[in-house]
This record gives sequence, C-alpha cells and structure tokens, in this order.
Amino acid sequence: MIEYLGKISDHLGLPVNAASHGLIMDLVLGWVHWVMFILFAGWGLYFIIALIKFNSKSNPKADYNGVQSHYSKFAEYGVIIVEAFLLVGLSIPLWSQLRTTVPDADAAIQVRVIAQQFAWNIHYPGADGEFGDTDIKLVDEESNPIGLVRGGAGADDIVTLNQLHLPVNQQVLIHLTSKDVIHSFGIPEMRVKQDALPGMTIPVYFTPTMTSAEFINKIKDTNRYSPSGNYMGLGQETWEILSEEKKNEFRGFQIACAQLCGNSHYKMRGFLTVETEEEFNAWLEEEAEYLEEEDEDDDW
Amino acid sequence: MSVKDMTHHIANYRKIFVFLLIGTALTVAASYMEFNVQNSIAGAVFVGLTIAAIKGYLVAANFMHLNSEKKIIHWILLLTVFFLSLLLFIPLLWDLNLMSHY
Amino acid sequence: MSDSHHEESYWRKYIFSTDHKTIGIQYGITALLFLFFGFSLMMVMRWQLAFPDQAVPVIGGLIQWLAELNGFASIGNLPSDLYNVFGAMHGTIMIFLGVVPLVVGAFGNYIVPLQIGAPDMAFPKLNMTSYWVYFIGGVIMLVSFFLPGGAANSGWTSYPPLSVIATTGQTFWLLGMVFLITSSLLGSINIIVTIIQLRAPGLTWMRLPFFVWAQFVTSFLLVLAFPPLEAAGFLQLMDRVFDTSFFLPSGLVVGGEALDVSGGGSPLLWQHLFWFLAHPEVYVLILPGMGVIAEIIANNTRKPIWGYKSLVYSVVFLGFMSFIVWAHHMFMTGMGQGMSIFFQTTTMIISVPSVIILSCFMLSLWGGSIRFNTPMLFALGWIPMFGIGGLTGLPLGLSTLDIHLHDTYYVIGHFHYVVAPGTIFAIFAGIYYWFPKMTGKMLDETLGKIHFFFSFIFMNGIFWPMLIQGMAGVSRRLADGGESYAHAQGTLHLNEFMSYSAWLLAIAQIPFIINLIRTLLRKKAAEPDPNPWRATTIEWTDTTSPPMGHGNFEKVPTVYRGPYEYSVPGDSTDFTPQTSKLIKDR
Amino acid sequence: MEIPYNVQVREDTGLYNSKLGIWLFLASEVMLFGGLFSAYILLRTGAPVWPPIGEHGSIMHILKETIPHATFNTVVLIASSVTMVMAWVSLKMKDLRKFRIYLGTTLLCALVFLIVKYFEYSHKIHEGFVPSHDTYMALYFTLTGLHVLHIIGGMIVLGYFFGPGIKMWDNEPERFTNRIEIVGLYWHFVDLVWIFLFPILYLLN
Repeated sequence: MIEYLGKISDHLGLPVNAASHGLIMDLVLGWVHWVMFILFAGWGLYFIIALIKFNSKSNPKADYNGVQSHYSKFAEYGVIIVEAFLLVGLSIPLWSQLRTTVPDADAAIQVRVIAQQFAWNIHYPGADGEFGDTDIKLVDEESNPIGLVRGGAGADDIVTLNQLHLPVNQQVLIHLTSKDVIHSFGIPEMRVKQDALPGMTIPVYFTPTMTSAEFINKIKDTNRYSPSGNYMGLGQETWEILSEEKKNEFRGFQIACAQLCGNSHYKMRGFLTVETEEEFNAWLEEEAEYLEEEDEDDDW
Repeated sequence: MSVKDMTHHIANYRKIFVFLLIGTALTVAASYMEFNVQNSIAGAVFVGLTIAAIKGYLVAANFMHLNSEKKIIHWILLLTVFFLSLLLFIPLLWDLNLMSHY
Repeated sequence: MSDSHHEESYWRKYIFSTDHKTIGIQYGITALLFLFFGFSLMMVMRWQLAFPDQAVPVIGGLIQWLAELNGFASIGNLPSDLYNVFGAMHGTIMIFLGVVPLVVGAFGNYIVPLQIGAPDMAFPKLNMTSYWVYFIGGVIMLVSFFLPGGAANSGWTSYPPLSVIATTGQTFWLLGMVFLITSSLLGSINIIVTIIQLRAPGLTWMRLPFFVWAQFVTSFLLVLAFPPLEAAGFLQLMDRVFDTSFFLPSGLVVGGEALDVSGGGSPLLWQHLFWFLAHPEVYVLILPGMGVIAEIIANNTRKPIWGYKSLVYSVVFLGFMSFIVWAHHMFMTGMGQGMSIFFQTTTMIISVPSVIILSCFMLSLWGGSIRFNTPMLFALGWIPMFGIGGLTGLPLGLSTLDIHLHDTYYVIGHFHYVVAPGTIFAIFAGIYYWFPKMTGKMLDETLGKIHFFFSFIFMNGIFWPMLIQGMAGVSRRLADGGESYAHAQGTLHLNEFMSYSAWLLAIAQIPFIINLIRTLLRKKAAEPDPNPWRATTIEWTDTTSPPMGHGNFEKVPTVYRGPYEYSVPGDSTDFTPQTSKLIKDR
Repeated sequence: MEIPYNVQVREDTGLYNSKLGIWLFLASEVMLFGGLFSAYILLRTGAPVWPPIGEHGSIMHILKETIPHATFNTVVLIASSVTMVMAWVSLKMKDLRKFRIYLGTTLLCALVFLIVKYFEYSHKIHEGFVPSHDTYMALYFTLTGLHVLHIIGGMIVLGYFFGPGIKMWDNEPERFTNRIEIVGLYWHFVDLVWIFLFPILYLLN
C-alpha cells in the first residue's frame, strides 16, 4: 500500500533515484502529496460549489447560523491522524535511519569532503585506509588546498578537486566539513543533502545503486543529455568541442551547493562518478601514481 | 496608599537591601572557596546562579512590586520566561552527529 | 497630550504628527514604496534568471552604473555579485520594510484604535517615534546600495561566516536592522497596550473583531521574538567591527589565508537566534492578513464568521507555537534524532490551528449571500493561494523530505505562496476595503477587478513553476537560474515563463496605481457615506469617513454585541452594529 | 480627546497605560539579554577551557584582581536601586525634598558605577585583553557594554526627572509619581541584569 500509493512520486518530476534509500523517501513524498492533493481538491470543490450556490443573486438572504454539521471537524481530525502517521510512521524512523545510524567506518568507503569557496575538495585515505592530519598553516590554494600533512598516514592520501569517485553498491561514509563559510553538499539523484559547517565534521552516508554510465543511458532523451541555452554554463562553443567522455561528466551526477556561499555559489559544482568496483580501484591507483610522480618532481 | 503603608514599605526595602548585600557577600565567598578546592566549577556555578536567582527574585518581587502586581503582568512575564528558557537551553540540546576525529 | 484646540502647523499635522491615522498613512505610503522597490529588484533578478548575462533592457544603464559604483564589472547585465545583493535586499526590504510596516504599522495603526473605540494609540509620541525610527532604518538600507561592494549580499538570513567576511553593506544591514527592530518593538508595545487598556466600554475580549485579535497576537510575537535577533545583530556587529569570534569557529581559511581571529565561536548560534525571530516573523506577516480576510469575508457573506471562538483560540495557539518550531529551518545542520523529533512534531502541531482558521473561513461561505466586490475577490483569491502555501509546507516540515527539498526552489515557491499571494492579497483586500474609511472615497470597482484577476493569474505564473523546479532539486540563490547544474536542465525553460509572469504582474499593478491616484484626485462627496460596506464594526458605524482629527469619536462608543452580527434574525437590516443597543424592528 | 488611563488605572486590568507599556518593554529586554545569555551558554559549554586562552594567555589573573571592584560595583548598583525605590516612596509621601535627595543619590551611584567600569575596561584593554582576544572577552565586553549603555540611558532619563522634568510635579503630581515608578522599574531591571552578569562574568570561571 505504501508503495502503491507512494508511486505518485514518479509523476512529481523528481530526479532519477540512484541511491538505496531514495525509493522510500520518494514514496513518503508521494504520500504527502496525496494528502495535499486530497485536501486541496476536496476543499476546492466545496469552495466552488459554495461560491456558485451562495452568491448574492441566487441567495439574497444570508443564513445567520451557517453550517451546522460537523463534517469539518472530521476533516480536521482526519488531517491530524494522517499527519501523525506521516510523522511517527514514516518520517521519524526514516530520519533515524538516514541521519543517526552512522555506519561503521571499516564497513564503508570513507571519504572526506572539505567545501570551500567555490569548490569541493575530496580527500581519500589512500592505500593505508587512514586519513592524514591536516594543518591550516600548510594550506596552499594551488598545491595543498586542505593543508594535508604529507607524511605518516597522510603520505599516500589522495586529494582531488571536484572529483568524487565512488564504487556502486557500496556504502560510502563522507566526513563533511568546510574551510570557510557554510556550504551545503547536495546530490539530488542520491537524495542526499547536508550543510557543511566550518568547525564541525558531519557524517553523510548513502549507497549508490546506479553507475554513472547506467544513469547517462537512462537520461538520453532529456535536456540534461543534450543541454541547450548556456550549455551548463559552458557556452555552446566549449560544449561542442568537449569529448564525449567529458560531456558525460557534465551530464552525470553533480554535487550542488545548496547554501548561498558567495559570488560563485551558482557554479560551485562538483562531479560524482559512480563506477564498478574494478573501475573505481583502477581510478584510485591512477591517482596514486600521479601522486608519486609529483613526489619525484619535488625531490630536490 | 497611606503614610503608614509607606513606612511599612520602607522598613521592607531596608530589610531587602541587607539581604541583597548578604547575598552578594555569599556569592563572592562561594566562588573563592570553589576556586581553591577543586578544578570542577559545576558546584560553584550552581551555587552562584542560585544565589543570583534569589537576589533577582528579591529585587523583582519587592523593588519592582511583582509580589503585588496585577495578573496580566504576571502572565506576560510567565510567557517571557517560558520562551526565554527555550532560547537558553534548546541550542544546548543540539545532539549533533559530529565525528570525533577532526 | 492630544488636545487639539489650537490650529496645528503643517509639520505637526503631517510630518511629526502624533495622530495614529496620519502615522498609519505615513507607514502605508512609505511601506508601499518599499514594496514596489523590493518588487523592482526582483524584476531585475528575474531578467538575469531568464536571460543570464544579457544586458537588462530599459534600465541596463542604471544597472551598469550601480554595478560599477559598487566595483563590479557589468555590461548592463546583472553580475552575480549584484545578483546576491539584490537577492538579499529583496528579502529584507519585502519583509522588514514592506510587509511588516504595512500590516502592523499601517493597518494596525490606523484600524485598531478605530475598531476598539479608542481616541488614539496609548502612546502617541512613541507611535510617531516608531515611524521615524523605521524611516531611518529604511534610509540606512537604501544608502547601503551605494557602498563599495554594494549592499548586504549574504541573503536575508545573513548566515555567518559568509556575512562576517562580507563587504561593508552587511554592517549597514545590521545597523538598519537594529533600527527596524527597535521601531517594531515600540510599535507593537503600543498596540498591545492600546488593545488591553483602551477598549471601549462593553468591548470584551470575545467581542473584539478578529483583526484586533490578530494584531494582538502579532504584536506579542514582535515583542518577544525580535529582541533575540537584535542581540544577534549586536553580536554580528561585534564580529564585523571589533573582530570578535561569536560566530567564527577556529581554523577558518578564506581564499587561502587563515583568518586572523581568535575563533571559538559557533555559526549555529546565529541560526538559532535568527530563526528564533524569523519563524515567528512568518506569522507576523500572515496573521494580520488573516485578520483582514476575516473582516472582509464576514462583511461580504453578510453572515457571522463561522467559529469565531475557534478562530480566536487558534490564532493565540498559533502565536504560541510559532516560538517552538524555529529549528525546522535547521534540519540540515546535523541535527540528531531527539531534536528532529521535537521540531518535526511541533511543526506538524502548528499546522492544525492553520487548518482550523482556513476551514473557518471556508465554512463561513456556506449559507452566505456573497457579494463579489474587489476586497472580497482578493479575500477569496487569498484562500486557495494561502492553502497552497500551507500545504506545500507539509513536506518541508518533515525532516526526511526536507533532505531533498531543503534550500531548493520548492521552499521559495512555498513561502512565496504564503507571503506573496497570501499576505499581499490580504493587503490589497484591506486597501480596497478601508480606503473609503481613510479618504471618504470608494476605489473604482472595474479597475479593482482587473487588478485582481491579472494579479491572481500572474502570481500563480511565477510561483507554481518554482515548485516544479524545486522538485527537480534546483537550489535557490543561483545567479544563473541553475544553468550550470545538470539536474536543473530539465526545468530551465520555466525560468523565462516565470520572468514574463513577474513582469506581467508588474503591469497588472498599473490599474491599481491609476485607481489610487484617480480616486485621490476625485472630488469628495459633500457628505461621504461613512459605512459604504454596511459593516458592523465600530470604525464604520461610530465615526465619519475619514474620521475626525485627534480623538476619532464624538463620544466614546459603548459596545453591546459581537463583531460580526450580520443578518441577525428579527433585525430589519442585514447588519447590526456592535454599538447598537437594540435590534431595530424598522 | 484625552487618552484615557494615563494617570488613573483602568478598572478591569488594574493598570495605567505606561505601567503595562514598561513591563512589555522589560519583557522584550529580558529576551534581548536572553539572546546574549544564550550566546554565553552555548559558547561556554562549547569551549574546552573557560575563559579560553588566547594570544595574551588567560584573563584569569586579571579577573581575580577585578573581583573586589566588581563586588563594589554590585553593592553600588544595589544601593542605587534602593535609593530609587525610596525616591518613589518619597513622592508617594508628598516629600519632594527627600525625593530629590534620593534621586540625586541614585544618579551619583550610577556615576560611580561608570567610573569604576571605566577603570576596569582600560585596565583590561591595556593588558591586551580586547574583545577580539577570545570569546570570553568578546562576551564580557558585549554584555557589560550593553549593560553600561542601559545605565547611561537610565541616567539620561533620571537626569531629566531630576532637572527640567520635575516641573510636572506642580501640576500633575500623580502622573509624575507614575513616571518615577516607571523609570524605577527600568532601573531595577538594569540592577537585576547586573545581579546575573556579576557571577557569570566575574566569579564563575
């Protein structure tokens, strides 16, 4: 029943769902919209009838007492019961599942995300599985935006700019924070959103269930696949010379900033690539190789 | 109000003045004691704020005549104090899911 | 204090007047101008959203001049820096300089003393002060547009640390807010004292017009909720001017440089203090509107409002609850289970009195003899619009669904349905309804109806697509309307539609402006009908239109009955004024 | 038409207008200081050490020196509250001379308070403990600064009633007495705020 009625959410214009918890959220949203729709339609019908029936021409003498029946009371009790159900039956348990049942760090892929004006720094723990320490004195916007201590646990850490890669069907645990102002980490397709507050690290976790390739296949017929207008802020010329691979990056999942964070808030986008485990591992290795090359360069 | 009432008031005000002075002395004394005994200041905070609350009550009830004020003013203040307590303590109950590391 | 035996000078009469009616009109005119200004900012923003980075037609030169004055590059378009300025100031101006002064300063000031049979506000000089303090606050806000870096640009919510590191405009914003808050506090204390102390004999609490109740609750919200924001404003001023760290945690790195502050503060502290005001503020915007709607519906259905007592209890309960729901604006700040249950529950509870109020208005129609004049049309239009606003609040109040909808255009659509068609329709309804009281002249009905129908259509044209965009996950406050984001691509075409609706909405206001000016210029009838709507409340039945100068009433009226005694069985007319002792059997 | 219940009380509420007005104002003041106290509680509970240690170390040693001054100031302010209420009582007993003495003493106490405060401030600032030093100093200066502004505001009003405002006594003695009661209520409130500021800022660290 929850599923059957909740399916109205398919018609609400939600983005494609690509996370394991997304379906139930959509169903709840569907339920809420049923409530909204029934209330609006019911009262709307009454409203129109009342206006036609009781205009001053057809009813020149008003009735001092007005409505005597108690239907409206029942309607109000109905609203209360439905709201109580939405709250206790759906929203509260779901919130606890989505926000307070933080997965065990070892069981999940761990990533740190450090937001800044106007980019997402993605920090992987590297082969040793442990994040290196950070120090704000080491921050350098060009070479070390998060102030990572390159040594000890931090020696093999991978830091990327706006490139979040995740394996499909594995739970990911993101440690979210910010360097400067408040940002908000949102991926609509993953049904994920969390404010990134400076001075605090807040866990975000979800399990992607669809790879970027599958996703792009799914949206082939939409504007998202073949954008127009300003071509995702790139302009037509730039868009047309992009490789198909690069285009897919833009078409795929994006991290959107949902909290006003300054001038370029509107283009603070990050890219999320969900891939199979092999692809993900290959990507990590590739990044690790870059890291070694850089180290050799610096060796003087 | 008659002159007799007033002389009664005056005697009361003098008494309250003395109480307030004693209260002040006690708070100061209490704070010194706790300083030297232990590191935890929870006890001192409790004692200090309790004395402050009593002093505040004495001022409000007597100098501001709240003990004999009209109902409507009591209601307004009750409402204010209720909202005030929410404002003071709800931010503290922010059971944030913070991660320990960073 | 208000003896008027001598002829008053022009200044005392029109500028520094202590008469609540003059002050009400001063508030009204100033606030309408600000409302129009705030609306204009939005129209420029909507150009940028529909046609990013193209020069604004007609006023492109002006935009370019302003942008360059602020130090931004512009070719006559609205650069993103200035977009953020306009966005923040649109919100601030609409709420704090437009709607609140209109509903409380203008309507509250003008109507409340008349409706309760009082000669003036309880503190006339304070009333004058509150207007002028508001005026200064407004001037500070306007001046800030010409600063280097422009006016405040961190959203009307001014979340730190962004607002603390923002340009000087933010300091002006804070100063302006301190003035506006002070003005609101003075005004609302005045209204509460007036309602409690100056009610005419016989006007018991349960005989008060619902409008007065709404003003009463609103004023309490202002008195108790505004000061914490004033405190927060002081703290942010300290952060900005004296480099303190109330809202700045340790270890901030801005633009590659470690911020030179002590740290140790909390950005959430601001959000608590801000929303402690700003949620009740929503009710400050809407409750007086509900009051206006109640008056007009009762008058034009020619029958008592349905469930007067439930309305009164609901509005009081609504006011009370509005203080304990604030954190539903903060679901995304990392809130745990306990607080989320608490605030979701209170949010669901607060929807109940709103539903009751709306139901009472709907049920009032049944059995009525409905007159479709302009005020009534606006009141009737208000009902479904506010309904949509209320209903779309439901998913936002559930923290789980807020994960997807938080800070998207769905939120924008939701609260604009509440305050734009909601409050502003009520304001228009009130203007059409009480204009004959204020001037002795009726506004033109045809122009009024044109104004209503087009406003109704275009309001929906702006705000309905926002709900669709929000569903798709498009964030708010994007200077290019979402063009840069992949998930926004499917709904981008709506931007143009919304923008055209907005400009057409502006055009739809022309009949209103013409109507106002034409009616004001028209000659007044020798003896204007003091009660053109055949209403029952004191302001229509016991004084002239417009009411006489200081004092309002020839003699203090005595009240014998409730506020909405329409179509009383046995009475020869279909309205029985509150002050009529007996039911007339003419 | 005269505004009713300016001097006389309204029967059903038992209040005159400005009495109700000042209490509403004080309610809003409670919320204003409440917002600041809320900041105090949140920042203090969130700090690992209180007062935090900053560039110039901890304020503790200076604070300990200041306690006698602050205690003295507390006594002064309480005394001013007593003289304030005595001033009102004198008016009730129709004794204008005593009223003047008491009100004058109140003003004098306020002045003493401000002078002590000035030395306190300058000592701290001299040692480098400015508002931006740490969150404790920020709270200290904001809270006491706002309190000082309230004292100054109160002094202006009291000064008015001590000087030109006293003329009202000749024509409308009752109204004047009410005014003194009102300003007295405000003054006691300022005292009350200090009663809380004193322990939380000076003693309990």
